[in-house]
Formats: sequence, C-alpha cells, structure tokens
Amino acid sequence: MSTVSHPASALQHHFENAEQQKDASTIGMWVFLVTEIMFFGGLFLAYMVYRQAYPAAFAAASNKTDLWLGAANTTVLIGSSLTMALAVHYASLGRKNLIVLFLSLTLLLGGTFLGVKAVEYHDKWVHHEIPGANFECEGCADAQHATLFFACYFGMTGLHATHMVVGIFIIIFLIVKARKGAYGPEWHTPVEMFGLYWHFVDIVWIFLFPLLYLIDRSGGLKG
Amino acid sequence: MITAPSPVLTKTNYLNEDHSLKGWMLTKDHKRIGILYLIGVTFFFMLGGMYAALIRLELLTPAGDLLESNTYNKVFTMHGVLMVFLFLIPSIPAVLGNFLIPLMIGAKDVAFPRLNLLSYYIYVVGGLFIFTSLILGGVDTGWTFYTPFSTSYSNGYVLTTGLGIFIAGFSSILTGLNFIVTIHRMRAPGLTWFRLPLFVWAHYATSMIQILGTPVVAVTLFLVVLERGLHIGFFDPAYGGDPVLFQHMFWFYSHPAVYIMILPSMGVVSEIISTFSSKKPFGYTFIAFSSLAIAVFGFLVWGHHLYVASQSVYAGMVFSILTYIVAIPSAIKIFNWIATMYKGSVRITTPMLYAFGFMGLFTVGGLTGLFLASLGMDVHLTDTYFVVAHFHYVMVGGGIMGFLGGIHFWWPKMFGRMYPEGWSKLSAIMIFCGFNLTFFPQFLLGYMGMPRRYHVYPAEFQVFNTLSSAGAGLLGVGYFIPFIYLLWSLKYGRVAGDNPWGGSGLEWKTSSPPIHSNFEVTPVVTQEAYTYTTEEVSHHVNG
Amino acid sequence: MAEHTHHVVPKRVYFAVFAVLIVLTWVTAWVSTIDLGRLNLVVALSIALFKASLVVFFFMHLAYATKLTKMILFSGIYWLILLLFITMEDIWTRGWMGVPGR
Amino acid sequence: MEPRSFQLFPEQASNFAGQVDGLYAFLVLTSAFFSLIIAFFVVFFAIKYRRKDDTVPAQVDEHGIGGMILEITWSVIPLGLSMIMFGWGAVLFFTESLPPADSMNVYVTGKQWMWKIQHQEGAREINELHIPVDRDIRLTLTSEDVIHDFFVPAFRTKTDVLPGKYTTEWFRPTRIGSYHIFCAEYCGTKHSGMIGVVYVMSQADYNDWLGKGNGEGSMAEQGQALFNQLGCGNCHPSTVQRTNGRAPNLAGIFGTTVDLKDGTHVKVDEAYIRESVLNPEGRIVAGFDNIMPTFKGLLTEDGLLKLVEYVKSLGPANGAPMPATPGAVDLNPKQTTTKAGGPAATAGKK
Repeated sequence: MSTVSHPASALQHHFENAEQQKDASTIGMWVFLVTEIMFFGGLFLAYMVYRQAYPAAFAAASNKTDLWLGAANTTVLIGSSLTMALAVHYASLGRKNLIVLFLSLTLLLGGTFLGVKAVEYHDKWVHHEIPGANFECEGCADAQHATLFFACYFGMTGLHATHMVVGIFIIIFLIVKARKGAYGPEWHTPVEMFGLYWHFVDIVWIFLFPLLYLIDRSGGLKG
Repeated sequence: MITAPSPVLTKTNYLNEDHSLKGWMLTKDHKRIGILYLIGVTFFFMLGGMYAALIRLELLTPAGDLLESNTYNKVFTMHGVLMVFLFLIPSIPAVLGNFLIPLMIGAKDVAFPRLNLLSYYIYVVGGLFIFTSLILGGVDTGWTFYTPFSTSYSNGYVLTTGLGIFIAGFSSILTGLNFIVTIHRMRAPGLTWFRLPLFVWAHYATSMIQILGTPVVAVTLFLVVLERGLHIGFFDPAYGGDPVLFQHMFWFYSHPAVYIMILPSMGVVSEIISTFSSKKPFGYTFIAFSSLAIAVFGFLVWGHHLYVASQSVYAGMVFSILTYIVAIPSAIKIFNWIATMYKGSVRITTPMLYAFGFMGLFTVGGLTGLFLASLGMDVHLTDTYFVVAHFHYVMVGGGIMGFLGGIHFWWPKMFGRMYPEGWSKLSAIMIFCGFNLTFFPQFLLGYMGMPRRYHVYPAEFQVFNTLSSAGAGLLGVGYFIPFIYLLWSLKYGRVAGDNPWGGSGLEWKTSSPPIHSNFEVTPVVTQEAYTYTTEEVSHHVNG
Repeated sequence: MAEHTHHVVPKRVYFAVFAVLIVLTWVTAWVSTIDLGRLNLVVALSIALFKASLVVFFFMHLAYATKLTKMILFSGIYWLILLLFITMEDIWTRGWMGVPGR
Repeated sequence: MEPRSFQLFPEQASNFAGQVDGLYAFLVLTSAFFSLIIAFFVVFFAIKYRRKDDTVPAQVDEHGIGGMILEITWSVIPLGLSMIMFGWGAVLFFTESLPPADSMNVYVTGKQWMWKIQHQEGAREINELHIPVDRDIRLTLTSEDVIHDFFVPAFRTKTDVLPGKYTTEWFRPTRIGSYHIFCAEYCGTKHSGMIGVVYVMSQADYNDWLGKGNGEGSMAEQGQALFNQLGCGNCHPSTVQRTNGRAPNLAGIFGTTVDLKDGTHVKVDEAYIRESVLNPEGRIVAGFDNIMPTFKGLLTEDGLLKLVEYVKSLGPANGAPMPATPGAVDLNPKQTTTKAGGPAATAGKK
C-alpha cells in the first residue's frame, strides 16, 4: 500500500510526517480486513442457513472430510502465523537475514497448507463429492442436500485458498525486497501490513476448521 | 456588492500543469481522478438514460409494439444496472467526494493516492465488463438478479454482468476505505471532528456503508456467477437451496446502497443551503449524527423488501418497525435545512434551486417510503409501479438532484469558470417539472395495480403511462441542457474567482481551479465550520 | 492525534500463544469425536473464538493498538453479527405466527 | 372484466380492499400535510429572507434550549405518527397473512408464463380462477420454475410464488365480477403476459360451473389414483386398521405433529408431505428407516398437490379417533423393519 521504492525517504508528498503515513496504512489495512470479514460473511451466512435447514445432511457430509488432515493443516497454518509474527518482529528490529528467513518459512508453511488442501480437493474429486451433475455422497443420510454442504465447503475453502495464493505472491515480493535490505526499524510497513493480512487469513481458517470438519464426528446426530 | 477586481484564473493549476495523456491517465491527483470519474459516470448516465427513453417510448401504448418482450426486459435491466452500479453509486462520492474531501479538510491529497487511481481503473474494468455484456446482447434478469431466474432460466449474459458488478464493487469499497482513512488522518491542524463540513460527515457515513455492505453483494453476485456457471446449488431449490437467502444477501447491501446514493446528496444540500443562506446549518450536530444514524440503522431494514417473499411474519414486523425508525433521521435533516434558511440571507441561485428540488422530491420519496414500510399497505403496493415511482423519487429525485446541485455549486471551483445562469436555472426548473410529470403518475398507476417490469399492459393504464412518457421527454431535454452549457463554459464561461458564492469552507480558501497540492501552505483551522464573515458575504457574484 | 506506540512484543509471547493455539487445535479435534449433543457446536465455536482472539490480540498486536483500530475491528464484527443473525431471525421465526410457511 | 379507459383506484372486490384503502387514505393525507408544510416553508423562507444587503445574518445558536425543543419536537411527532402507521399496517398484514381455518382450498401452480389452477373438486383451469362470492378462499401456491407472484389488485393482496415451497394467500371476494390476476414478480420473457382473470360468481353459478367438471374426479381421488399408481400404498397404510413397520400410516396424520428420528418434531402440513415425497431421507419419522426412494423428477407440482390433497382427505377431519403420532402405533415397528425393510429398500434403489 505504501511506497516501497525509497526506504530512506519513504514519506509521500501528501503526508506531513512518517507517523501520519504509518498510521494511515494501519487504519487502512484494518478497514480492509473489515471488508474481508463481510466478504467471507456472505458465505458464513449461506453455511448457517443451510446447516440449520439440513442438519443431517451437513453432519453426514462433514464426516466425509478428513479430520486429521484438517487438524494437521490447521497446525501448519498456525505455524505460518507464528513465523509471520516473528518476521514482523525482526523487521521492527531491522534484522535483514532473519526477516528473509522467517518470511521464507512462512512461504514454505503456506505452500504446505495449499499442498495438503490440493490433496483433499483431489480426494473429493475422486469420490465425486464436487457439487454438480455427477455429485454423489456415498452413504450420506440426506444425499440430496449434502451437495449444499460441499457447495459451502468449496466456496469457503476455495475463497480462503485464493487468499492464501494471493498472500504467497506477496510474500515472494516481500522476500525479494527484504533481501535488498528494504525494511529497517524506521520503515517496514509492508511487512507489518502483510502480517495483518496473513493472520486474518489464519483466523478465517480457525473458524472454517470446526465448521467444516468437526460437525457430529461422534455420530450423535444419527441417533 | 463590492466591485472586486475582476478575477483571473490561477496561472498554474491542477488542470493545466501537465497536458500529456499520461499525466491524466496515470495521475494520482485526487482532483484529476475526480474529473476522470466525472467523465465515466456521465458516459454511463447517458447510456442509462437512452435505455430509459426506450422504456418510456415502449410504454406509450399498451401493446408491445416497439420492442420485443425479450428486448424490453434487457432494456430495463441494463437501465437499472448502469444507473445503479455505474452511475448513482459512484456519482457523488467518486466525483465530488474525491475532488472535495481533501480540499475541505485542508489536505494535499487523499491518504492513498495510488489506491485511488487503482479504484478508478477497477471501475473502468467493471464498466467494460458490463458494457461488453450489453454489446453482446444484454442481460434480462432485472438489476436485482433474483434467483433462480438469474442462475437457471435467464437467457442473457449474467456471467459477465455479474462479474462486472462484482469488480465495480471493489472500486466502491476502495474509495470508501480511502475516504475513511483520509478523514481520520489527513485533517488540517485544528480541524476537529465538529469543525468538519457536513459534506465530509455525510461521506464518512457513506464510506462506512460502502465498506461494510459492498463486500456482501460482491460475494452474493459471485455465488450467482458460480451457481450459473457450475450449478453447485447455492440458490437452486432443486438442490434445496433457498432463493429467499439470495434476497436477504442481496438486500443487505442493496438497501443501504440507497443511502450510498442519498447521503452524499444530503451532504451537498447541507453545504448549498448554508452557503446561500450565509448561515451555519441549524442543528449542525443533529445533521452530522443523523448521517451516521442513517448509515447504522440503514443496515437493519433490508427485510422490508421481502414482506411478501415468504419471509416470516414476525421478521416482517421487526423490519417494518425498524424501517420507520430509520425514517426519522431523514426527517430531522429536512426540518433542519428549512430552519437554516430562517432569518438567513437567502439567494436563489442554480445550486439552491437544485437543493430545493432535492428537498421537494426527497420528501415525496421518503413519505411514500412510509407507505411501503407499512406491512399491510406494502402487500398491495410492492412490485407495482408505486415502488418504481418511490425509488425514482429517492434515487433520482434525491441522488441526481444532489449530484447536479453539487456540480453546479462547485463547478467554478473545479474549472474556474461560471456557467450561464439563465440556462442553468431554466434547466433546473425543467428537470424538476419533468421529473414530477414522469414519476408522479406512476404512483397512481401502482395503486391501480400495474406491476413493474411489464412490457405489455391492460388498456386502463394508458393515460398515466402516456403522461409519464411525456414527462420523460421534458426530463430528457432538461438533463441535456446542462451538458451543453457546462461544456461551453469550460472555454467561454466567465472567470469565477476563488470564492464566487461567498462560501466559508476551506475549499473556497484556495485558488480556482486549485493548484496541484491544493494549498500553498497547509491551512490551520481556528474556528467552527460555516463561520461567515462580512468579507465572504459581500464578496460574491450575485445570483 | 493518537497515542502511537512502537510496542515490541517479546518473542516468548509469540511462542506461548503459538503453543496454546496448537494445543487447542488438537483439543477441539479430539472433543469433536465425543458425543456432547448440542454442546459439541458450542465447544467447537468457543475454542475457535478464543483462538481467534489470541491471534488478533497478540499476533496482530490489537492488544497494543489504538482505540480507533479496536473500533474498526469491532464494527466489522458487529456488522457480521447483524448480517448473520438478522437473516437467521427470519428463518428461526418461520411459523411463529401460525401462518403456513411463514 | 369491463375494460375502463380511465380510473384512479382499482375496484374494491374483497374483504381487504376497504381496509387497505382506509390505510392508504390515512397515509396520503399525512404525507400531503407534511409535503405541503415543507413546501410552504421552503418557498416562504426563500422569499421572506431573500438577500437584501450584504450584512452577515445573525447566527442562531442551536445548542440553546429553543433549538433543542425544536429538534425534539420534529423528531418525536414524526416518530409517533410513524408508529401509528406501523401498528395499523402490522395488524392489517396479520389479517392478510393468516387464512381462516375453514377456508375453501384452491391450488395454484405458477409456470413460465401461466397460472395452473386446481380446485379440490377436481376442476382445472389455466389463467382463470372461478370462485364463489363471500367465501373465504385460501390459495396454496407453488412454482415449477422461477419466482412468480399472484397479485389481484381488486383484492389488494399478493404473495410470492416460490419454487420448492408452498406459500398461501387468502381473501374473501365481496363483489361479483371479473378482475385481473397479474404476475407481480419478474419471471422472464413473457412476464407481462402472465396475466389472468378471476371470476367471482354467486354460489349457485359457481356450483353450476363446478358441475361442468372434467370427469376426472376430485383432487383427492386423482391423488389416490396417483398414490396407487406409484405404489405408495405398498408401504404407507392409508386406513387406520392396517399398519406395517415400513412406513408411517397416513390415515389421520395430516395436521398432527410427529416425532422425528433425530429427536425433533414436525407438523405434518402441505410442505412436509411435499418434502417427504421428494426427499424422503431428509426428515424421517421416528421408528422408521430410510427405505423410501425419492420421487423427484417423477412428479409434477400439480401431481404433488393432488397427493397432498389425498393425504389431507385421509383425516383427521373424518372424526375417527386417531393415534397422535404414528410412532405411538401399537406395533413396535423396529421389530419388523429388518425383514420388511430389505425388499422394499432394494425395490426402491432399483
């Protein structure tokens, strides 16, 4: 969001001082995240309405997801949040090599998450659990409506994954810049702002995990 | 009037500092971006207006003799889509807001100039998507895109139009984000919140709606596009999907969207009435807070579009009572504007005529909104021409009167020249009369039961339809005249001077047109807004 | 304008938060396999909410942020609740008034 | 209907018409009053306080007590008036929404771009609705494709007609004559052609009209034929005496509340019957297994309505004491399911 090109004189002409500029970026980023909340909100609403309408279908279809793969992936993503937080930490201390290291680790963990996600998608594909003409839900209680669960599943995880992919491109950009020593204690706003974005994406997943993977694992609903 | 030395244009200003195409197309200057938006919204307004003309021509007679049903459906859909998403939503915020907010708060630019330019290009890309679907053959879903018609039955270009609106939505979001941050962080020293002009308050409230509402309609239309492309079942009853869910999601944004159109207009009217009465707006704080109240309560009432759509009766009652509550802040504004004129020094100028027009039309629009908010009444009126008339009174009567009023008010600031007063007053009166002639008969048609979006209609509705079409002709001419004389004034208009109206805002303290960085020195604010001095009151071009 | 803090959070805070997050992830996965009836949903969402708060407050430094930042986030959450629960209010109250289907 | 070239109000032809027009009159008068007041003051102030000289007008301090009183006055009066509008409208809406229990039932199916109407007695018509005057009429409506809206301006009522769902609309026609039916929700190319006529007739004329019937029997009889043809009776007993463990007994079930397998309850109404035919596995009555195949794609909405009408005709209105829920039927269904469920399930899967 802010200029990256001249770290020493990163102050843009229309700001009075660096603090005003950084403040503006921070507020802007949080406002952007609020927009993102509402953006995901539409999907959460669809999920809520349909889970309310077809509880049995949602329970059965949720059991089709891989609990342990999901939990492992959650761990990976939280790990990437930690490395991101550390990258911001070292950026504020101006430790160039450590910034690059932790950004790279974040990239690696983010990539791992997407890899696992791809495996899960592939699995769904093999089992015809993609909503559409060939949809099947082997042994589901209410197969007709299980398609709505998977519509929500792909909608929500798909939008989440899209955010991850965008994030990964930005990390690569940040790593390149960081290697050139663009970020120091006085000015590292891009790293900090990206950190907020990355943590937000993490939070979305923190909610997606129980909502999509953890419905009625115990089979209590089946009665 | 004191005979001031005849004003001259600023030698170097934002308009003439750089004449290259690149200097315009890649500009980060909020003023130039505002002008770019002005060109964009004018283009789409004229396009949408052409569609409106086709609609009114077709409805001149009961038979469907001018257009085929399919074509007619596409025509009213494109009219709605263009006018709502590409004209009304960006009109005041993106043109006047962009141009004026930094000037009014004494800043050199908005907080994120590059983002500002980006949001302009996002708007252009969204507009191109919609324009392309229009060229390919249009879309016939109505601007509301109700499912399952839009997802499974429409034979138009729902995908490209939906994506276009989705994209244009981000332009609106980013503009709102920019304004919020700008208003929070870029104010000149001494410019506290309660010294801000009401225009800025109105835009702050508008930005809140843009930020909080637009993403929901974006994701909704995205789901419609997915559903139509892949048939995943989100809104398809065949899979158990709920078409009413779509309506909830759509109106969660699209009802507050009306406030995106009307709040900035209210801001404009507050400025105009204060300036031309040379008086601080009566109830400044009430007007400021009523803007915020409208933004907040405006999000609680969307279900009044769903009274007969099989929403629960209980929910209908809740939405109805909340709708009545949100009407109050609007009423407060109207009364405060009138009280502002009391014992003022009133000048009837063109912008003031538009402000009066706004008050008249918005009052009718708002009051008929009370008819529709009333549950038992709405059962008869909803989906009839009464609704069409109501929202045109609000969105056109409110939105466009505010937009034209604002353009006429700040035109001398934007371009440094005056337009011919006689022509401008004539066209303002024509627009007001033409508008009423066009849309008032539609209230009566609606109560008689003529449903909206009807291509062919029973003969007993013809009299009012003919009146309405006649009014539309007058309205069309009324809109066309400003287009001519404003263009003319760019070169031949009288040089206006820095403060032709005797305004008190910071935007009048700098040169006309302003220089690139707005102010030679950052202004320091030491008094409340709307403090009129003898110098300002006397030093003006008399209307 | 605003009190501006360049608060540097000690590294151990990050590690502690991380540890709690990981533990909670596996706890919530494990709890879901036990039949608690309707409580399963409550537990899962409470844990998710707690985890999210940890990330927001510490990783995203909200605990050290200005009032304005907190207000912005709060308004986002508030509007999300409006969207979700006012819509659900329609769905939950269908049939309350004895009108068929409504 | 008599095509009139000019009119201001639609005819008043139902019990709601007078009430809606009364509320309308109140709203028009209130609005006119406020519009005139606002217009008057705008014009009056614009003339009275027009600029006379270049002095700065005295600025009013709105924080003063006078300003405050004004602000409160013009907030509270509109609020009070609008609460009257709300209350009046809400009461009327409630009446408009809730059909009286003993209404005459008529079934409407919307389809691009026509209205298909079925009477309980078996008569069917398209784009026309014949009804007797002074009787409460309850329409049960559904759509085969997109959302439509059944609007009769002369009756001042309308309701959306949704696919996959039943909605209801009721009115009591009070004047003999013919009136427009409009589709009020945009539904595609020939939306404006989806209009029809409602004929309000005297009871005697209506009986005559019904007598010309189509010879196919009542809706319930047609529904029974469909029931037999589809083999529903193989599992679903339809008399009180017969029971089996495969499926709930349908005799007397309509209007009761049944326990479901997942521990919740559901009222057996039109919507639940429709859902159970199309998606039997969704909400299964307690004590039964998921053995019923779906009839999705095999039945039109018209056919579904006939089945609904048939199930309705099985009671409980016929007076025989019925067990409250099929779960309470004397046989314990679970014991027999294992044997009986097998063949039925395989038959269902084909």
